[in-house]
Amino acid sequence: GSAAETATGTTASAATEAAAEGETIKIGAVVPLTGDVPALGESAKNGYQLAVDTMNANGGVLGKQVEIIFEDDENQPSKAPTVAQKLIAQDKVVGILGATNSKCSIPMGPICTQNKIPMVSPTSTNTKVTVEGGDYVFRACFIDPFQGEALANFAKDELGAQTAAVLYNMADDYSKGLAEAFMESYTAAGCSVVAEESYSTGESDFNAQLTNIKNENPDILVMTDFYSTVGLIAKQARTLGIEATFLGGDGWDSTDLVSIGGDAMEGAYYSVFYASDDTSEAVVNFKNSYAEAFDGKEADGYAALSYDAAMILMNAIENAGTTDSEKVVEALNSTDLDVVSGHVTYDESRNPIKPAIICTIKDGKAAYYTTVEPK
Amino acid sequence: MANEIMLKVENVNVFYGNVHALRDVSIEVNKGEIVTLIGANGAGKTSILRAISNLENVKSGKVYYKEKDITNIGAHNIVHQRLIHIPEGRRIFGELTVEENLMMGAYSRKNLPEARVDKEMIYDMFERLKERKAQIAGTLSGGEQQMLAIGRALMSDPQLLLMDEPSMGLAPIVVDQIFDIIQKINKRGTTILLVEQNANMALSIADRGYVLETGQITLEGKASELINDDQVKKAYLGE
Amino acid sequence: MALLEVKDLGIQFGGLKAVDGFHMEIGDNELIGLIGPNGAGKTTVFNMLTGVYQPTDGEILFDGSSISGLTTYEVTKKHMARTFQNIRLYKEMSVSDNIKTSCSVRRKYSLIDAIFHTGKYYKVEQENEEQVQKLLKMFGLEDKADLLAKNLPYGDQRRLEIARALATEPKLLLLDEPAAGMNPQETEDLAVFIKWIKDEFKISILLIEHDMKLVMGICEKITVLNFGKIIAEGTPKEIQNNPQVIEAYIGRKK
Amino acid sequence: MQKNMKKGIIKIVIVVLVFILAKFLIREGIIGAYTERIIITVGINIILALSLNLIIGYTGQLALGHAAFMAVGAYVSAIFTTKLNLPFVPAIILGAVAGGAAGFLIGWPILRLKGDYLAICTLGFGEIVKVLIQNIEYVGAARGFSGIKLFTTFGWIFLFTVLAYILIKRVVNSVYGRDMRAVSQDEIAAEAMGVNAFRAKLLGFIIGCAMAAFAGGLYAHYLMFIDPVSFDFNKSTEILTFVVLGGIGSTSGSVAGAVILTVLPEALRGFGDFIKTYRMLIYSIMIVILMIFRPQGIMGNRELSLQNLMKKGNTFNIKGGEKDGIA
Amino acid sequence: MVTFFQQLVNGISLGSVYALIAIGYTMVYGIIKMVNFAHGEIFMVGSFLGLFAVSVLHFTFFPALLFSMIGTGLIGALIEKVAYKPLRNSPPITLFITAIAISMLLKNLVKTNFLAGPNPHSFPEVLSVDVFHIGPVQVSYIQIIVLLTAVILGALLQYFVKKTKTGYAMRVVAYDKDAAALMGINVNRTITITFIIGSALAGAAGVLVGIMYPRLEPTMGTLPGLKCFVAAVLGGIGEIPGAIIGGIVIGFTETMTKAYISSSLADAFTFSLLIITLLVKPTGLLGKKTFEKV
Ligand SMILES: Nc1ncnc2c1ncn2[C@@H]1O[C@H](COP(=O)(O)OP(=O)(O)OP(=O)(O)O)[C@@H](O)[C@H]1O
Ligand SMILES: Nc1ncnc2c1ncn2[C@@H]1O[C@H](COP(=O)(O)OP(=O)(O)OP(=O)(O)O)[C@@H](O)[C@H]1O
Ligand SMILES: [Mg+2]
Ligand SMILES: [Mg+2]
Repeated sequence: GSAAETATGTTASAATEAAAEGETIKIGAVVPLTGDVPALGESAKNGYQLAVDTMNANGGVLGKQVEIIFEDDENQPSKAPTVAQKLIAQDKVVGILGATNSKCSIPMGPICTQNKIPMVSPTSTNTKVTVEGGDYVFRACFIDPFQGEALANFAKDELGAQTAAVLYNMADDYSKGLAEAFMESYTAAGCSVVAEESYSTGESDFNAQLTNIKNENPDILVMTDFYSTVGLIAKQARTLGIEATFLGGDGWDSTDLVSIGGDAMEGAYYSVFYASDDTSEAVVNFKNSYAEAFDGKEADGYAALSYDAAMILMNAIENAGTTDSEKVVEALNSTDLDVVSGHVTYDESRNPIKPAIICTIKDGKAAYYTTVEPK
Repeated sequence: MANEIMLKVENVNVFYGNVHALRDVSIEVNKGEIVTLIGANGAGKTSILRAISNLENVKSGKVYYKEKDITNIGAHNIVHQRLIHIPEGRRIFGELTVEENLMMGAYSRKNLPEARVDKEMIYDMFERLKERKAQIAGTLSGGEQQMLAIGRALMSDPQLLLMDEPSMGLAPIVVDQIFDIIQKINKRGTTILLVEQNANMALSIADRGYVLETGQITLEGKASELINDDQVKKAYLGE
Repeated sequence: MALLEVKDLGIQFGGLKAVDGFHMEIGDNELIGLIGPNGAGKTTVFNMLTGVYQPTDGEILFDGSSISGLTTYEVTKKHMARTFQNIRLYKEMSVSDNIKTSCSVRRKYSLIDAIFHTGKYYKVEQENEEQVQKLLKMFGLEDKADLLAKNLPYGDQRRLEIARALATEPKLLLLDEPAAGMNPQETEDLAVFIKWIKDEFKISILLIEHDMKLVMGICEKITVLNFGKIIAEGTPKEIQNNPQVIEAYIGRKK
Repeated sequence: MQKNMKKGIIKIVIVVLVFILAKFLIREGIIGAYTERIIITVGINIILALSLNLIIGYTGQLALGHAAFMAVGAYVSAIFTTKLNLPFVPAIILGAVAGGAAGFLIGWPILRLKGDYLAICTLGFGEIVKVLIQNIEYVGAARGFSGIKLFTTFGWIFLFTVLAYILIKRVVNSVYGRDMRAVSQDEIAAEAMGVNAFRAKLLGFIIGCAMAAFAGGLYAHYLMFIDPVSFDFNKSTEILTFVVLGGIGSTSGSVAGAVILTVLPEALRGFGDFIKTYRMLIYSIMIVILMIFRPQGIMGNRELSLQNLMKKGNTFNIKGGEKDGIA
Repeated sequence: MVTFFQQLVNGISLGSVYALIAIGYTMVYGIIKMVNFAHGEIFMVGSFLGLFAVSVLHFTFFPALLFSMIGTGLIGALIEKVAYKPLRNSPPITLFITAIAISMLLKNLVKTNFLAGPNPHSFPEVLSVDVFHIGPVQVSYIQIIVLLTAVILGALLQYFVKKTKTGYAMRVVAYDKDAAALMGINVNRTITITFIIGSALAGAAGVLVGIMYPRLEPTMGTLPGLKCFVAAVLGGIGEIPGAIIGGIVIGFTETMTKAYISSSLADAFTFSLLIITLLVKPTGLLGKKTFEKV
């Protein structure tokens, strides 16, 4: 169907389209505005919006203004491809940003590749996103195996931890994926996972699992879920008298981590895409303009990576000198760009080669600790 | 007759969806009377009683009780004015015991000791109920349930009692008993509006009667006259 | 041999012996009455015969074999059908579908036939439809065939219950208070009707009823229950004059 | 017989014409890829709604775990095509068989329960299936099962939706369907009329489950990715909403419910930012309002059928009077 | 052994949380035979109202609890009046869908930026969450409070429903509305009272559970709602002591499965337990056999 569509598109309404194209460049964004993770959706949306606004203020792309069209995928895998199809077929976007979570990006990727529309996901860390998505699918974040390895190495080398307990959300693809990646690297590095416990989305009592973990007296407790759950777990863990150091991934990156976890979070470490207390110009600028644009809201990792994803895509279009998708993909593949989360180049699987940052909670605030470079 | 009017139904119309169940029905019940309503299946007898006690919405027309307008004031309010309705099909509370059912009858009463005296009186009237005080009412036989329904209504200390086919499903001996009881209650000062299929017996104890056909009153008069009316005989009394 | 033979039937609910030592014999094409005070155990007898309740003791032989322990639908398959004291129609189904459902006890086709609309499907549906039409006509319900059962007047509902039971092609029909809620005239019509059914379908009928005129008028034999026990058996005349029955059930004579 | 044959032929011709027209519109790009996607989703949802309506509307059993059977079909068929390289159609049929078997396994014990207890058991079963899948690494656990091939095309969906509709119609208009309805209205009376109530319920339940599983197979080979959370309680209630909104017990109502509730959220995308932001809020308010003002659902318990349309213009028929619709 | 006792405490503590929410659930069901699926969301609203009272109005614990109970009570009454009352005579499944829609509505409403917004909030410590030790086993004050509240509220409610006149009115309304009206019972008011009590109970649970697990989100009510429905059914729906027992049994099973079998299979075990219980005892642990006389 798609070939015929392009054909009619160019013949029947070539004139109007040319006129429309003359004014703006359309980019689509697939965000979970409703559903179970609307908070992520909002950050992502703001990040994209800020990137586009910034670009437009600087004269746009290819001399044209960029228009971004948001669609809600409700964080449901069945909705994401439909939404992408809508953006492609109805709105005639030249590229798609999103989806936010891997489970949505995986089924969405093939749609983009089929239609030859480049897609850049900001935060989908599952390896399969680009593998199964095909040649047109890129991402702005590192992948689970890399983050897992970074965490494992950090735990072993920096913290000197020989034993770890892992607690993850068995119902969540991200949480489970990261936990597994960590365990693999950690045991490969010669350390041992002494307890592996899980729970399901929506639970708020973790005493049973934590009591088991306490029994094993691990050096570190790795929690791979999002900040709100982690805060709750941390509190209960400390109340139960668990003394292990807490360790986690990018899902922790929110100011609410401390507001929920309180003192329990003190001294915890987690890997992120960028450190919010980084004093580099890019980060400071981004944070300031984000706060300015959105009523003083503090930018989190989701916002930053979404901002980056948008920048990567727009930069590629600019470099390609055209919106022709094959050229844009070529440009994407040869991306060499400084963004908020660091310097980005792509490997042959269209995953960015960039470092992971480890942050720590100090005095109730996230602070840069160290950088783990990709091997 | 300079009778005191207890209940006055004026041009009442009731609809069930599109079904016009009652058409301009007007009836009157005087204090101290037994009035009976007879009519074939589906004539609208039950609908009249339900309209009076506000279980059905009256589309137009008025119902007056002791000269007060009680049209659409809410079923529970009517009970507090001692107008009591024994519904068709017993409608006892199947999950409560016999005794609890009787006490529910006294829900609207303030004076509980008095209600307890009445309860003993009812137990004397229906010995079967006394035997089964603690039985869950839902497991009673049909006839037993009917007795309970009557007993429960008497617990509300009625001044005007609407009875919908009280003899339905009862053994002949109990039917006799029920009709005795109706007369007894009436003698003690309770006015009665009685709906009965057993038209013979109903007319034999009633003062006056109304004949209802497809939602309309077609005949009214003294019970003694109706019982001898050829038309009534043919349509309702058999033979 | 008798169509129905019940020996020493009994059931207990908690401490209550609702029916005790009940026995009965019904031959072909007989009309038998079962009467007794309220709560005597009449409906309970029906429930035991039809497998709704499992009796605690006794034996039921029907049409040559024991039906004790069978489930309700198995009993019906053996050609016994009933109506209910408090009408239990399929309220939201049409009058004709109420009857048609019963036809499937006798004539069925496989699910495959139903899905592929085979010849068998059409044949059976046709036969069922004819049977329904026949019954509708007999019961004067033909112009109400498409109404929902719940919208029928009370008397018609009682009639429909009988029609529905007849569609299962019973040899024995159990009627539980079919005249309840009917006026004397209607009851008289019903009496004629019941007799007619018995002769037309050549079946036996066991009838529970409190209307003495009806019972005495059409029953050939009557059994009287009181407190779960049989207190009298015999012809209507004998029963009417039995002092025990008068005292417990009929009351003063009018 | 003859009349039936003639009616049947008219129906087949109409269906084929609709198919050809749709195919043409898709080929010419008048129906775009996005609309095609929605149509395919609608088709899957119609099958789901039809299957649940058989259980709820006809056997009268409140089932709250329907998505679990969809999951069974989706996973089983995906395993067959992806891991065992079986062709598409046999694979989804095997998925349906697995769904039916699961329906039998769970239905056999729990269909003896009543009302709310049955509801909670089916709900529990739905959760159990979800948790079990989350524990099976072979199918990707919580990370989901990806790499499923795309097989479900518009043509297949069209064919299977029509077949599902015919199947359901024929089941409910047979002695089996009448038995189910009788049992749902009054189990005791139905038994007394010779209906094996348990078997009638179980049959309806198994057919419904197998069909849901079939829809699951179509879904998996359309989305190319499945994960356990997609088949949770929310999905079950979504299907339930199709049925209730369309009118419980009305086959055409289920179709209407599925179509409207699938298209509506997509249609709301076309509006401004406000509606986009509060889409779910608006959606829930609309359901509440619809339930209040039309509790019997869009179709009530009536059916839309060809013969009524032809005979009496645009009037609906009371269900009791209808013989069969499209089938 | 120490671990076992600790897990026992964990199980009972989690169970008492379920019990607390399940009481209101079962109460509404017991009276109007309706599965109020929005109960979990009313619980969530209760948490947020408590948070509002504490952090914006600067109330202390008791006033905040009262504030939340009154608030949820009113919301419950409003929902009943607007959404459920018009459906009194509709089939239960229609009401069920409406209740689900109401729960979606509440979730999405709280999620809007005018109210709580989509981000999680944390509950300030207005009650001591300190722990004390019985031997090596740890118990926190809040755990004790929740358990006691569940038991005391349950007992009070049981007395209220079984022994008071209003309680009788409620049960009778459940059984037959028309007949109840003919006893002089104001059916509408009785149902409204039922909803107010049930919702106020959810509100109380919201505050206590909010303190115990201080993470407040618009979606926080969904899972407890589901589990407490299960608890209520397991105990015998409509029976208040059943809800408490059901809650504790579910909490206990869940904890023990996590502790000794597998944390990832806990829910599967819980729901299997439910199904098996119902197969053995089709009306739940304390449920009375309802008998239909033919
Ligand atoms: N809820 C209802 N919905 C629709 N129609 C109804 C309803 N209730 C009664 N009707 C119809 O209204 C008419 C009057 O019914 P009603 O019950 O008042 O008759 P009745 O004289 O009491 O009959 P019966 O002797 O059978 O008790 C009948 O035609 C009946 O079918
Ligand atoms: N399931 C049950 N549990 C307890 N008691 C029961 C049960 N079923 C019936 N009974 C009791 O058994 C006795 C017989 O009841 P049954 O219904 O058979 O009476 P019946 O003769 O049909 O009376 P009626 O003429 O009033 O219908 C009654 O006292 C009744 O309370
Ligand atoms: Mg009547
Ligand atoms: Mg009886």
